[in-house]
Amino acid sequence: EARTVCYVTAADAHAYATPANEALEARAEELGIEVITLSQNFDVQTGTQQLNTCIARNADGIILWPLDPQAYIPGLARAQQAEIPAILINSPMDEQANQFILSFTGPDVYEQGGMAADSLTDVLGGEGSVVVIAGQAGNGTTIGRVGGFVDRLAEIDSKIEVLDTVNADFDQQKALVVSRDLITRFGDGIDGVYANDDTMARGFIDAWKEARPGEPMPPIVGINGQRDAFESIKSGEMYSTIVQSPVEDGKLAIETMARILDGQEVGARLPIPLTVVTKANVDSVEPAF
Amino acid sequence: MSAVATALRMRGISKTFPGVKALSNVNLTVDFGRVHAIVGENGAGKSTLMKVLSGTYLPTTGTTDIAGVEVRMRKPADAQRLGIRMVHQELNLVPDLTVAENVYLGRMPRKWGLADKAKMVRDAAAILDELGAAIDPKARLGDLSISQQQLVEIAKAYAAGPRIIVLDEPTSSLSEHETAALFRILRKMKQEGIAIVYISHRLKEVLEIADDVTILRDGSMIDTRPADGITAAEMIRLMVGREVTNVFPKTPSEIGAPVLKVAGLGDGYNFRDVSFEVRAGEILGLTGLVGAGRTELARAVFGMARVTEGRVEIGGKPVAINSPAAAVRAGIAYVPEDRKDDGIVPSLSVRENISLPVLRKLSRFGRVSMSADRKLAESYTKDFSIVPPDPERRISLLSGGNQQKAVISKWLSTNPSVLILDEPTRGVDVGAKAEIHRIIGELVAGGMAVVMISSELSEVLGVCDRVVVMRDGHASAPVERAALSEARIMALATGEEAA
Amino acid sequence: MQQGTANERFRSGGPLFDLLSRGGLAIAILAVLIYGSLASPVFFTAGNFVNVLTSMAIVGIVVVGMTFVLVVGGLADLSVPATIACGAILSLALQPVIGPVPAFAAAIALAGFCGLMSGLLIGYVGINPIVATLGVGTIVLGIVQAAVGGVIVYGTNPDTAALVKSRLFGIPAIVLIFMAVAVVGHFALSRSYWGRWTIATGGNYAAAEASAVPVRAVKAGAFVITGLCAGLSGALLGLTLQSARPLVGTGYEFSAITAVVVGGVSIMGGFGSVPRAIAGLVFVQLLTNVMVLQGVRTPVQGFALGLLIAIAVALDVALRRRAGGAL
Amino acid sequence: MTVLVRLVRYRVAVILGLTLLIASLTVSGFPSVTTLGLGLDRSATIGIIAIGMTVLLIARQIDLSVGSTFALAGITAIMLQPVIGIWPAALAGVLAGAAAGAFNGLLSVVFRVNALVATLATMLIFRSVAHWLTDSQPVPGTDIMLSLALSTVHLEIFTLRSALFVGSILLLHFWLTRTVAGRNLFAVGSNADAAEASGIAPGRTVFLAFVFAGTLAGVAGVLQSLTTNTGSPVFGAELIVTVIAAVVVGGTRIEGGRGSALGTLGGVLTIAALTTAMEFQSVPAYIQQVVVGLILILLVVLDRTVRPGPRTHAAAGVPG
Ligand SMILES: Nc1ncnc2c1ncn2[C@@H]1O[C@H](COP(=O)(O)OP(=O)(O)OP(=O)(O)O)[C@@H](O)[C@H]1O
Ligand SMILES: Nc1ncnc2c1ncn2[C@@H]1O[C@H](COP(=O)(O)OP(=O)(O)OP(=O)(O)O)[C@@H](O)[C@H]1O
Ligand SMILES: OC1[C@H](O)CO[C@@H](O)[C@@H]1O
Ligand SMILES: [Mg+2]
Ligand SMILES: [Mg+2]
Repeated sequence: EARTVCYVTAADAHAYATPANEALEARAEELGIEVITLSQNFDVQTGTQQLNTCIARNADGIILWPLDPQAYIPGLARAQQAEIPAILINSPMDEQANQFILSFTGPDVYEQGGMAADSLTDVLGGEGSVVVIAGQAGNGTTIGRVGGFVDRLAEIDSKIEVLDTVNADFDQQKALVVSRDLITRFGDGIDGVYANDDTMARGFIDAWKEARPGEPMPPIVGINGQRDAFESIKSGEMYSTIVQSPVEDGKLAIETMARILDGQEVGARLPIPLTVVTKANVDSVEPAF
Repeated sequence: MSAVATALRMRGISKTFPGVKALSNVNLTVDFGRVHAIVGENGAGKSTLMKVLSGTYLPTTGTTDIAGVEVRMRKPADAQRLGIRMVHQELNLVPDLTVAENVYLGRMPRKWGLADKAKMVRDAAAILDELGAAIDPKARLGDLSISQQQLVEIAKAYAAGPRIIVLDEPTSSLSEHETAALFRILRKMKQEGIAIVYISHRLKEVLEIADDVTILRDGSMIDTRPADGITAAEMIRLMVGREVTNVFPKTPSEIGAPVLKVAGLGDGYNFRDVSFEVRAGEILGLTGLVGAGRTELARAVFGMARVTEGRVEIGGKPVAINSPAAAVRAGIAYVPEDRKDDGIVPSLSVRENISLPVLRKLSRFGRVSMSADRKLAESYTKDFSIVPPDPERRISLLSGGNQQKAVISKWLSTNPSVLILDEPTRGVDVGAKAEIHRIIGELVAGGMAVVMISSELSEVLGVCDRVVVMRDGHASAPVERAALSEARIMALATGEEAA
Repeated sequence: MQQGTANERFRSGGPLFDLLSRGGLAIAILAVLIYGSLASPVFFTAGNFVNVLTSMAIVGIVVVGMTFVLVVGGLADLSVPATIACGAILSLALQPVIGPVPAFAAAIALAGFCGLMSGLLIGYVGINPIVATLGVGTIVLGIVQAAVGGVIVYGTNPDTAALVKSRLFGIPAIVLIFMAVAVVGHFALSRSYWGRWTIATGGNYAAAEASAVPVRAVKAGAFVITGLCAGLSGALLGLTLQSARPLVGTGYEFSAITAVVVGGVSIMGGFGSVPRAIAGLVFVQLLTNVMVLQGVRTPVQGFALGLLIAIAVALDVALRRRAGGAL
Repeated sequence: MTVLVRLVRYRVAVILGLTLLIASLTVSGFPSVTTLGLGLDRSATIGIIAIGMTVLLIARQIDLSVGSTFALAGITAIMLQPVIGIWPAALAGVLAGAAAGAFNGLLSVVFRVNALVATLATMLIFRSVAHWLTDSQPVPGTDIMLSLALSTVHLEIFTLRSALFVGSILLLHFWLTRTVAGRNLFAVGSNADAAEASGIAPGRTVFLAFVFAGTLAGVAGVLQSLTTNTGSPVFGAELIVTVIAAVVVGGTRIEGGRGSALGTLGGVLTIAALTTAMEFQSVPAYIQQVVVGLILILLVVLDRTVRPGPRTHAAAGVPG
């Protein structure tokens, strides 16, 4: 009899989430696991309700992509009561959630923030004014990536100054809109850009080309390692990105769940590999997707 | 009632709207146990005065005493607490509640803190019965015809047991039969000592029911007189400031070939198997009691309501009319019964209202020619002496009679061969009425075929060449002018004489 | 009959209101311009105005359509996010199949068809516009997503993006398209018989119907116009971003309604014009621009915008009542 | 005809019944007490807000800001926890909802701003305040154990909030059909001028309706925040469409004057049942949207086109 896993994903139409979902489902099929995919469309409340569905459906396991560090805790607790094992994929939650989950698979987002800070320090020579285009407010990934960045700068006593941090929800179009505003406000004052993912970096690039056609772009650091980011690095529009493969992300989660269903022990924290890519190594690394 | 006491004394009432001084320095005194009529042309300020009395408007200046005590009413509820009840000219009911709930609106009886529905239904039924209205108290009000709603409105005011009751043109959509029933009630109220203010353009009714008459003209009070000893002609002279000789002038005209023929028309509910024809140069009257189905028939002929049987012919050829646009193409025009709801677009100017049905003809490549548009409006404002004679004025700022003239203008702009007028003079003052009759006379003299729906027998008798009487959705054979009499029409309308 | 004395009873009421309500907005725009110039050196520069115009263009095209909807008494078209998405997704998704230009046209046509669906329900069946456009929007968005497998669609033809981003005399193409749409929309509403029908239908539906105005078609038409406008906006947006996700149009309906309403167009119908709506849009955009330049935080911007809508409409209502007769 | 008319009158019940029947037949594991309990719990948030919305729609008003009010109330209830304690903070959250409703009422009654526009504006305003208060970050509450307690299922069916929802909607039914104030609400929504002329104060009625709707959005928001132990400025952003859909599917008209509490109950349950059933089958969200949208349109069209009794010109007109 096939085992059924309930997968509450962040969204179905998103540059990163779509390939992650596809990878997870494909691997599940190989493993002989049936997956019920429920998309929150980036709405936390929808997600908390979907946990209820997973429990009512009496799934054999739950994989949750949390968009908030706290809100899912009662749902996870209820799952535990119903003896349904749950793990987190991609984004972290607060420590209080740990007692209700068996594992968290996904990138070390805090570390990514630090890597981005290092990268920007390299290209700016340790000083200058930068803007940060962050993901969804309150999202664990956003908190980690911004926190890691700021903490690293403080750690190394950097002279890099953050002009402003704005949320663009991991969305290209929102990034375009906020970038227009940033460019209007700070103009030439922007020496560098840190975007919480490559999708939003693309938004800044578009806004810059629109407002200042022909003028040199400030160096941009992104995360994800998307194919278009690789192109931009080659053409000099972006400085660096951090490869974080959605395929690895999705695969690792379902494989971890499979092991749990088979009764094996799993690690509480299972990271996926990260690689910083700049012009120097762009030709030797494969884009993540 | 022993001694006559003063129910109401209004002194020096003025009311200014932006752009209009509706009332200036009006005095009005009404006694308990008497019917006090207020007459005046359209726009004279009658309704405005009553809205001041019922707390809808605050007067710009002036004072009101009720039973000898000066009062200040800021909202209708204040007036109601003082025992003043108003039957508005425009219907003021709640379509989504039942008839009974409407009758008791604002003062529903309670039982254990809850609305006592059973009592409401019982009491409403009794009052409607007394009014001679066969209306189910549990029916949804919005499903009733306009005239039935008018009766509910009257029942509502009466049921409140008022000290002063104001009726603003209560009979404008009532049949003579229902009017008679209403008058019986009014007399009973008089007996009970209630003060009654009665507004009507039907001077015959005024003479029949009123004890005193106040005449308003252009917002000013002209005179108050006892009804005994005043004649209709005298009232008219005071209202318009000059003599008006013939109220219903019948212009002779040559009657030609049939233009509109209706054969076996029915909508399966409101009217069935209706047949008649109208000839060029003829005014065909269409009369009957309330809810006889005339309006529905006219709307169907004009393509605004569906038919299930029968056909319509224009100039001998059958035409399919499924929209007002198709009716206009076929040469039919329709001046609707309900001016406020169906006649005017209040936010547009007189000009824009008049050219509405012919806009396409005034346009080239989709663009409206402004000069043609203006010319059209100017000619009608002049011909029909619309007051004020400014086509650019928003039509909602005109008085009822002038709005009606604009609506008729609108339809003449389409150059129709058949003009259907549904109660064209309802709520219109004598002066404007005579003028509308003159216009209709000129139109038929010019060869137009006119169907005139009217509930006012004297009007029907006065201007029509032939009359079709409707009863319960069925139409009588046309009665020739020579054979017309009030008694004959009533007999057909009530079913005493088989159609 | 009534002459001389009677005429003194009638003074003009309408024009006073008109002057105030139109002048009010002009003064407000002027005030923002002056404040902006004093407060920020960047504000009064060609570059900044081009930016403002660019960010105005996409929503501006929708504003033109939305004006028709409000004037015809159609309350609001809440399917705009869906029709924008329809335009964006299809203009990109169909590119490899039928070529960029046909894809562009097909995307707009399909958005127009979506408007037609709402229009038929509202005009012919008599469904409330809020419900009809919500329902149709949900359905259309779902179908479009299903058609592309529920994922983001990427552009395959960079030339089209270059075209949309190109400039003529320093003005972005997208802004020129917006201006063209606005001019056509203005003349259609104020000079054509269809426009007069639209105003009449919004002013009094029953009377317009009884005046042989094809009210159902006119009402439906306003939604078709908005569908086409939103489709055009969406297609341009898709080409600009070279990617389209289902939620690309989120929020545009509210921005468009905001502009129209701030422009003094009555949500009750029967009154309004495209220039008014655009003036409302200009005001909102300039104000936002000034706030951005001043570094006002996003939440505060939203707060100010909300307050602005409320104040603008409350003032408008007050003025209208003073000018006499509720419109 | 009469069968059809009857089917149309009870269309919500019919659709709900059909949904449950089809889901039970095709979705394995669907018909169970657990599903019912969790389905009820999921409908509670939408349902509690829908109660307020029903009252507002009957009064011919609308509130687009309920989603923002929902967030604001929740944030208030969480942020004040360390200051004044959990229960006073919860009360403060509900009061914040009432205040938001009062603000809407003020705009539409005193300043005469059309409700659609007024609440569009306050939707932005309240959302901005929520972001401003929290600096756009979700705020955790002080006691996660309370959240766990609040989401316990009692009698195998009811959670606190689903019981509250069902109880309140029955009360609303009674209030709307039996009390004078309830009938007056219909009068105000159907013809405010007539109601006013009869001594009912439409302004007061409408104002209170807004306060009521705001309060209920506040209650829902506070419950949501307590059960998730989070006050978030992004909560409730997607609520409004579902709430309006549920109320309208339940037969309440946006044009005012008509509506019922039991209808809303039916509408809320129908949407919850549909969503749950489709989620059970892993139907993608966008297909779910299509189904809900189609049912919304179908029911409204039925309501429009099949009407009991004859057509009269008083009733047959297409509203403007
Ligand atoms: N709310 C208003 N705003 C502006 N003008 C008004 C308003 N109400 C009435 N008027 C104007 O005041 C004048 C008096 O109107 P009123 O309705 O009192 O006349 P009336 O005597 O009742 O006429 P009718 O016989 O046609 O009912 C008219 O010129 C009318 O246009
Ligand atoms: N049994 C009935 N129950 C309810 N309404 C009825 C009934 N019979 C007739 N009616 C009403 O009568 C109306 C049909 O008559 P219509 O309005 O065409 O009458 P009319 O002769 O023009 O009279 P008026 O215009 O004075 O009401 C319909 O609107 C319908 O509501
Ligand atoms: O990097 C990404 C993505 O782009 C958006 O969602 C985040 O959670 C992922 O980790
Ligand atoms: Mg009057
Ligand atoms: Mg009639």
